[in-house]
Amino acid sequence: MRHRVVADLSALPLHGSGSSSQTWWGTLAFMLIEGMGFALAIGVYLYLYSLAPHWPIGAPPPDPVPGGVIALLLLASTVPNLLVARWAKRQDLRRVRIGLVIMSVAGVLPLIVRIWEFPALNVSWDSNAYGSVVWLVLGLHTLHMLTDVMDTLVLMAVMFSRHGDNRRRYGDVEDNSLYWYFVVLTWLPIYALLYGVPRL
Amino acid sequence: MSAFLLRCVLPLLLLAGCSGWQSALDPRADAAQELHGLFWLFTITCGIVWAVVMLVLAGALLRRPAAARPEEERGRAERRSGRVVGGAVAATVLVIAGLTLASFFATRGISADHPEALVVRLRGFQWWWEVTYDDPSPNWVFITANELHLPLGRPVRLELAAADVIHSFWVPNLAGKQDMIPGRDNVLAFTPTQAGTYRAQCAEFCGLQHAHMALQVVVETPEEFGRWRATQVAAAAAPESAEEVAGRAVLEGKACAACHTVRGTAAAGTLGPDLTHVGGRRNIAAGMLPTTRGAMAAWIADPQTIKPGNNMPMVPLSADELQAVSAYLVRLR
Amino acid sequence: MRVIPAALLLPLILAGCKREARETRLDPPVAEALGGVRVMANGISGQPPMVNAAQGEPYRNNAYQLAQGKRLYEWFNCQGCHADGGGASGPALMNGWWRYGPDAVSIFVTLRDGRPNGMPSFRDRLTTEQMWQLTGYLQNLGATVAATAAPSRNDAMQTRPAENRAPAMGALPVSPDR
Amino acid sequence: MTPAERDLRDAALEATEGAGALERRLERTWRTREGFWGALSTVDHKIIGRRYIVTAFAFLALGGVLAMLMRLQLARPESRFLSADLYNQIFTIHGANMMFLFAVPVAEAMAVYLVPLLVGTRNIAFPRLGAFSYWVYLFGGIMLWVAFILQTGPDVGWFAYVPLSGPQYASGKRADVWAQMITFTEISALAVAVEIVVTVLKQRAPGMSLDRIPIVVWAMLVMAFMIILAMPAVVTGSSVLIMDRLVGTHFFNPAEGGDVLLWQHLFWFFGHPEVYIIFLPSVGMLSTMLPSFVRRPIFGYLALVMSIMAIGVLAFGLWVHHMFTTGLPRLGESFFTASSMAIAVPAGTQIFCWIATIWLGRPVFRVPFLFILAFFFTFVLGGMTGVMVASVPLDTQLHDTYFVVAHFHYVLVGGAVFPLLGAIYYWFPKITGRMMSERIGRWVVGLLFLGFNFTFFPMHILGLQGMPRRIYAYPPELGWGGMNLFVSLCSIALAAGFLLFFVDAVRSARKGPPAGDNPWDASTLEWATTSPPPPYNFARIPVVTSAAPLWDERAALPVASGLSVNRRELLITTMGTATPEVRETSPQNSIWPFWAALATSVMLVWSIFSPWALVWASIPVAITLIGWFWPRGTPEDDA
Amino acid sequence: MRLAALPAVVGHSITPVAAAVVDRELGQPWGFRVTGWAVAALLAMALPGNVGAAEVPPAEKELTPASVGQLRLAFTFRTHHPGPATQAPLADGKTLFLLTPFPHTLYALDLATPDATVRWRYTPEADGTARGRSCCGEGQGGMSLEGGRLYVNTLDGRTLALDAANGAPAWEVRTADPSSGESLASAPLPAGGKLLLGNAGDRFGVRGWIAALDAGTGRRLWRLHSTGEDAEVGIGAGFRPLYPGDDRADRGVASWPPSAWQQGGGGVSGPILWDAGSGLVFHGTGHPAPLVPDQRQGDNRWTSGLFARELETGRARWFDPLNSHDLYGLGATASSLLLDRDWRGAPRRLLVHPDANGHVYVLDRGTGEILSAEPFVPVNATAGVDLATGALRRDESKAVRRGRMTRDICPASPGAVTGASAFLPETGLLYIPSRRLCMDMEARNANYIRGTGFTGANLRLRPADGEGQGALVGWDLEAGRPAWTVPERFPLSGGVLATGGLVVYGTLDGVLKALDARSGAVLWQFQAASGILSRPVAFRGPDGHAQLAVLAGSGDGPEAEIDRRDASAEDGMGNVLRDLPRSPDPGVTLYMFRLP
Repeated sequence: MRHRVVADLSALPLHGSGSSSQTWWGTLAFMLIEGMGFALAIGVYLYLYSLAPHWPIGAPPPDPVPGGVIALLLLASTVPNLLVARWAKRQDLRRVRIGLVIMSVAGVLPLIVRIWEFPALNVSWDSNAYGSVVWLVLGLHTLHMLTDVMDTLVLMAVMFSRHGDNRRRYGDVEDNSLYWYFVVLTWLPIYALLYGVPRL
Repeated sequence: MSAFLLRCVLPLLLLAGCSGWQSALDPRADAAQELHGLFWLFTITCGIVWAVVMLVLAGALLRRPAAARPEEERGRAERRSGRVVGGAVAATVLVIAGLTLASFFATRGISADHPEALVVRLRGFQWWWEVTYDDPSPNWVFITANELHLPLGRPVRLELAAADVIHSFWVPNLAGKQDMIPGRDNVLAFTPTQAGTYRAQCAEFCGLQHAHMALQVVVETPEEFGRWRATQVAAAAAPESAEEVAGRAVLEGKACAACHTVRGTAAAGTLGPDLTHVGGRRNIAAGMLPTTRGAMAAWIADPQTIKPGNNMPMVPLSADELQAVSAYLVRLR
Repeated sequence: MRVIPAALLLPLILAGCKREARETRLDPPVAEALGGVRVMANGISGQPPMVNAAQGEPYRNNAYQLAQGKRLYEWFNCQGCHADGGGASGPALMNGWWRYGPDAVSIFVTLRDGRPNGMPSFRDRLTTEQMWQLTGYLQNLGATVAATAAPSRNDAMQTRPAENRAPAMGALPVSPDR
Repeated sequence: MTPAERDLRDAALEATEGAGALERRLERTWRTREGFWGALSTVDHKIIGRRYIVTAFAFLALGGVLAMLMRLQLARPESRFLSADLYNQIFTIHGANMMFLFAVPVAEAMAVYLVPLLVGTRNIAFPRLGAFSYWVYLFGGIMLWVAFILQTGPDVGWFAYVPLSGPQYASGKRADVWAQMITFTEISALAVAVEIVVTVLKQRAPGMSLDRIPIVVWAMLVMAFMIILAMPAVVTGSSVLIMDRLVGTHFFNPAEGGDVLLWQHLFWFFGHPEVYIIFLPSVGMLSTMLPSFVRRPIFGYLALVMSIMAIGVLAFGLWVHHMFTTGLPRLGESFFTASSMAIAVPAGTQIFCWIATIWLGRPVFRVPFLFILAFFFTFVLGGMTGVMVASVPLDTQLHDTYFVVAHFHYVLVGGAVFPLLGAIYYWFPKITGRMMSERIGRWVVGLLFLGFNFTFFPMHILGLQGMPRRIYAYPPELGWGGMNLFVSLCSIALAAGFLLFFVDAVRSARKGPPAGDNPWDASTLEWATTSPPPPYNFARIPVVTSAAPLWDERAALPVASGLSVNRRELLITTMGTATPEVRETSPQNSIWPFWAALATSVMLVWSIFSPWALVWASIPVAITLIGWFWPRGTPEDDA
Repeated sequence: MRLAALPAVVGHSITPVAAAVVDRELGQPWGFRVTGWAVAALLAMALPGNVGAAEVPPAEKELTPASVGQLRLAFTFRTHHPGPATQAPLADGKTLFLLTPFPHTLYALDLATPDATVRWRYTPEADGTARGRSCCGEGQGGMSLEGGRLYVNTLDGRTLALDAANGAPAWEVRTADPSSGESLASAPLPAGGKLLLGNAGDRFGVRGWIAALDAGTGRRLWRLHSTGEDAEVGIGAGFRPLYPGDDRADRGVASWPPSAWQQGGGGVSGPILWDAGSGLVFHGTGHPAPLVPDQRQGDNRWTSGLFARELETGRARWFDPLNSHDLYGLGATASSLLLDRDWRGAPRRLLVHPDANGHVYVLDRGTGEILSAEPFVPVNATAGVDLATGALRRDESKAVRRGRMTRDICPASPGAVTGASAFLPETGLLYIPSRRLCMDMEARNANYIRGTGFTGANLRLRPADGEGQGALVGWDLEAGRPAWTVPERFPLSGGVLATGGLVVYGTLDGVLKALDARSGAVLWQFQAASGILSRPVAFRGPDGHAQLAVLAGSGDGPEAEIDRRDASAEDGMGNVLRDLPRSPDPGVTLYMFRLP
């Protein structure tokens, strides 16, 4: 088929950020998938809750302290998270490196606290359906924290490598920051669910 | 066109002629009757809709529009088509709404529960049915298996439960199906309106022998039912011949007694069907074999060939023992 | 390149076939041969029938047979006396301690003939095949390492980790005197 | 590499290097390396899409063999041809295979192949994810079939209802194989869905505003969103099923506060949308093919797009109609009756629009169009029986009988497979550069149409006569024998049709007459490039000026120049109006998606046997993923 | 915690006595003595750092709150028998009789000698299969002493009479058949020249009975069942039904599904009481079999209730269905007391029965009329007793159905009380050794195979809300409420001894305690080397000093073979006894204490 050139795209910038970046949309799509996963896990929780004559089943309500500490840690981590995204937008390599180190620590800390959160549920996954579902919900969130922390660590390594100073990498840092918000934001309703519902 | 006839009219004729002892098209109880009416309402409505669509499609295909038409005429045709499509969509909405209402009222008509209903508890096992007739006085409560007797014209309330996995109780001639679900209770209510023998079959896949899990429903006059019930409550008949006495000894002394109950003997196992009146039932092995002495012997001799994977083991018996025990069992009427 | 996956696959195929096959019917001669255990004079241990080994010890390794054993364990009232960890009137069977020996022949003979301290004989209640199924299951129940074919938990009250989670090793602490 | 080379654009190229230089340069940039490793590392959506399609059809053939075995078994009452155990495995694998290894993947496969071409871009978004997705899908399918050969084939039905599939009643690893096969399929489906969403939203050719998107692309987009929203439900379900079986959780154990119906809710919350995930792409393909054969644009573009979206939304509101006999509260059931029937309205709207298109056009009776006609006949009939099973009271008679078997085969084969086969005939020339045989094609349509209807129509009656589904044998005295024998005989015609189709496809791929760029004189963008398309799809990105660009710009296709030729580069446009936004690089070929898929597969298979797999086998998964994402210093990475 | 805070002394009383104990090995298969040193060492292991000093009051010969602190361990007698010791020793001044668990050995210890030599020993023939028949905290046979004769019930179903002086057997009869699951759990009751005894075996689907033997010859005089037709139950003209419905004929058949009564349980496994004044005997009947209620719809007469029968013929006078259609396998075999005292202002002849269902029943024993029934432990399965019908007000949410799990049923099977209670007229208090346990119960299908368990339930016990899994309840009979309770860490299984203003009982973790009968304050305690499941006994020794004897031995040695990781082990006790310390010396040991 014959062509006639009607436009020239050479003047367009290379790589966009935000909604003109593919990875941003990809991250959003994965957040949708995983958000659906969380919604379903919460749905399972509420479904079993609606069936049970007593809730929690055969266990005292979970101890909210470790989870609360995690909530505080996660909320606090949004500050460096915000900054690191801003620095990435400015393509400030030095600050982005520092920010990623902070974010790695901020990601690992709640994971460490989580070691105490599982026992604080006061029930084992194989005790009854209540135990199963709280372990499921908490495990799912832990998995997301774990993967994002891994992601942050790898990204940090990349930023310290010779590949670091690159617009794509900065875009990745921004998307990683976006995903961390997702991890933080999903924790709040889950926290309310896990520790609030058994006390209703 | 002949293809059309062949493919649409012929099956309809087939349908109309469909009757049988396990057929949704041969209703013998109020619930099935209601569903039967609804079925034809839906079938006829949908058939008409389908035929109309196909006719219009045929028209569209057979039409020979002018090769080139002026622009404005084409535009008119588009607009006209738009109106027709809009109208068709509106008609669809109306038909759908009508059918929804019809099924809603049918549901209301069926689910009426009668306070004086005969209560029968049914439990689905892999792969047979336990039938318990409830009664206010406990010594009139009895258990049988794979056969349900119902008095004609009396409302019945079947309480459905599962002993292991999900089963589904379905007597097409009498009512729609209802699942038996572990941990949940379901109820099926209907009133048989015609005497006869109907077949029920498990309709939810329940493992290896899902195919061989049938139950017979005998709808009989209240008098017959009362007689049957009195027979069932009684303990098993005492053996008469020497062979039957030997048969009872086999039943009590061999593995049979560990799983089956024959009231009036030492056999009081509860894992398999209650055999107190097994000889009076039409079938054994959940509808697989007739209750004859030969079939009984064949079944006892090699249940795993007849119904592979079922929970009845192959108990090694001598030929005499097999003879005796099958003779005894078919006598238990 | 192509040989390696094939070589990996072959043992898998053999293992898989045995572990997952469902033999619902045992030929009567085989069943009879399976009853031919030879027991030592004290009633403990002995020689299993050759046919069991020839068949690849299905009652120990086959998931279906083990599941049957688990079903029979409950159906034939083993649980009533023994629970799993010892009932009101029978010893524990999950702790790996066996009064009359842990091997298949001993357990089989226990089931078939009973034992003097109250264990009844199931000779006329179970078939040979069923006794082997139970034997295999009991060996898994008291195993320290869970077999891949071991059954999972029942849809029932949770009382202990299921067989496929190696109860005798257990998530719970074992007191030193065991 | 000189700075000038790094930023070589096609605008100036032909002036400096002469004609054909553009294509040469692009070819070098986008090509797939040759040899074994090159084949494993390709990220070209066409190659992956082709593999996907071929693999899916291979699974279709295998599933068909199982179907024939079942028909052989059911031809006679109380037949002993297959044992109960084998039959249960066969019908389970037939269902699971057709749904999870054929129907959904083939829809994705068509999307992977067609969507970038239809929207005028050079490669799909996240092409490495596409490669990963394919390998995971392939390994999952192999796992299921190998398990079947090892007598470990799932035997709990494709729906795997607990407690039959639960820890107590499904001994061994059969049910786990089913559950992990689901996980494999879901991972690959979700990956493709993300790719499709981003490709459609951000990579459309300039000028392809929302109202100019081909309907098939709309359908694929809605399908992708449905996958994203529905598949997590079954992943959740199958994961907790495995957890129940392996680590002793109690989600489905009523004794410990679990519930067996929870499984059905989770499964059908996915399972019903699944039907539309299969159906919508076919509808889209049909809508896109139809104009080529009636020689006019589709009638009611907006109505069709809205219908597709409406189906996508409504599909999530009617999962309970698979559970009408479980004894749920009456009021809820009535609601689901209404919603289930409501879906007939958008479906009907589509039918009416297509008929209007035909009415207003001049039909050309080529093979794809014949498939479309077969679709009308069967799908509308299946839709009518769908209305019947949507009614709660009627469903209590029809549920789990052969009536339902007939119904969903009418909907799925009539509604999805017939258009799909039409689509294969239609796009085959684009994919291979050769035409399929028109003569054999007519035989295929004829055999399939008659074979299908004669096979499945009697099943309606069998169901009404009381024949339940999933039985491996039936007693002779019920009188189902004659009709079953008839069905089994007719299924041979159906199988022959498929066989002929495969023969034609294989033969035509080698010896078919060359097709040329646009053999059907179609209007959409994929026909603007060569057949088969070059690795870069379009030498210059087309600029879209109407909904039927190739019909409205017959003289010369407007295109845009200026993308790099020595670096994989795409054009990103805005979501609504498709205005060019930025240039974006597209990743190079990589072997890492293959390794990652392999590592993931090892993890999933291992986790059938031990929960520790998730700990230990996640290490290679992490390593391969790092290898995948670690910048290599290629122009695409470092630009 | 509680132990350490108390002034009572443990162990310090041992050393002086230990010197007096002769270190002598008897070389008997089950019994030999240990030195005081060994005991001290065992105690040191079992209860470290618990020795305190206390004021020693002047010596007295009576066991009183004042003197109890001076109790000294006189000697111990180890039988090395591994089983659970549930039968209290008997003393007749000069001789102490000791019956070990199955396989039984009967010891007669001479109290006149300082080291209590074995005067004679008797080992009845034992049928080993009976070992698998004892269950669920029921006893293992028992003995009683009357007119110089010792009557013994063995677990394996023999009843025998021995000369108490020399152990010479007088007669032996087979009364129960262990092959069907039947056993004898309690002691025979000598009453008016007859010997009354009942069978146990509810868990095996054994039909319960009570029988009377001729005490002189062992000949069976009558035997009447707890289920079946009226003639077999002993219901006739003399029977005065208490509630409407029970006046109908053959309730023992008609209140069961067809044939179910044949495996219906209702064993008479608890103590039997005789009221010589009225010539009536009273006994409870065990729970109906199987545990799963769906397999035995109906009221399940005459199980789980109290019978009054005429001694001469065994004919029933009245029956109180305490746990009609017993849902939880409780039975009504817990021990009762016959009291003649004022009740709400009028003198009455009472029968006081703390029942497994958690209520103290006060009955008029002449008519069977229930005067009061009040709960003494946390109860949620029922909301009290309707005095007009005698029926429990059941909570529907705690109903048990096949295939379902019912959670948090209080009290748990086998009941809120299993050991014997005691009463002191001077305090007006009834001392109930209670079990504060709840359970999750899952009813399953029960399959009847003769001689195997016929239960159909999974049980998983758990502590009730509040402190402790057990408690000694000081129950104010008149007020119908506890005057005080002493919480115990583990459920109380043995009986209570009330004497001279003291309440003495042992616990599962092996502590023998003496409380002030008025206040419940712990005055004295002693750590035994094994758990105590039997009732302590007090008597005056040949030297005129008060003596206290208790048999320790919880049967949790290696022979018990209970794996407590299984929550359903021991009928669900596995779940609550996980942290019960293992006994340093699990064998059956007699501890004899003496006031100096």
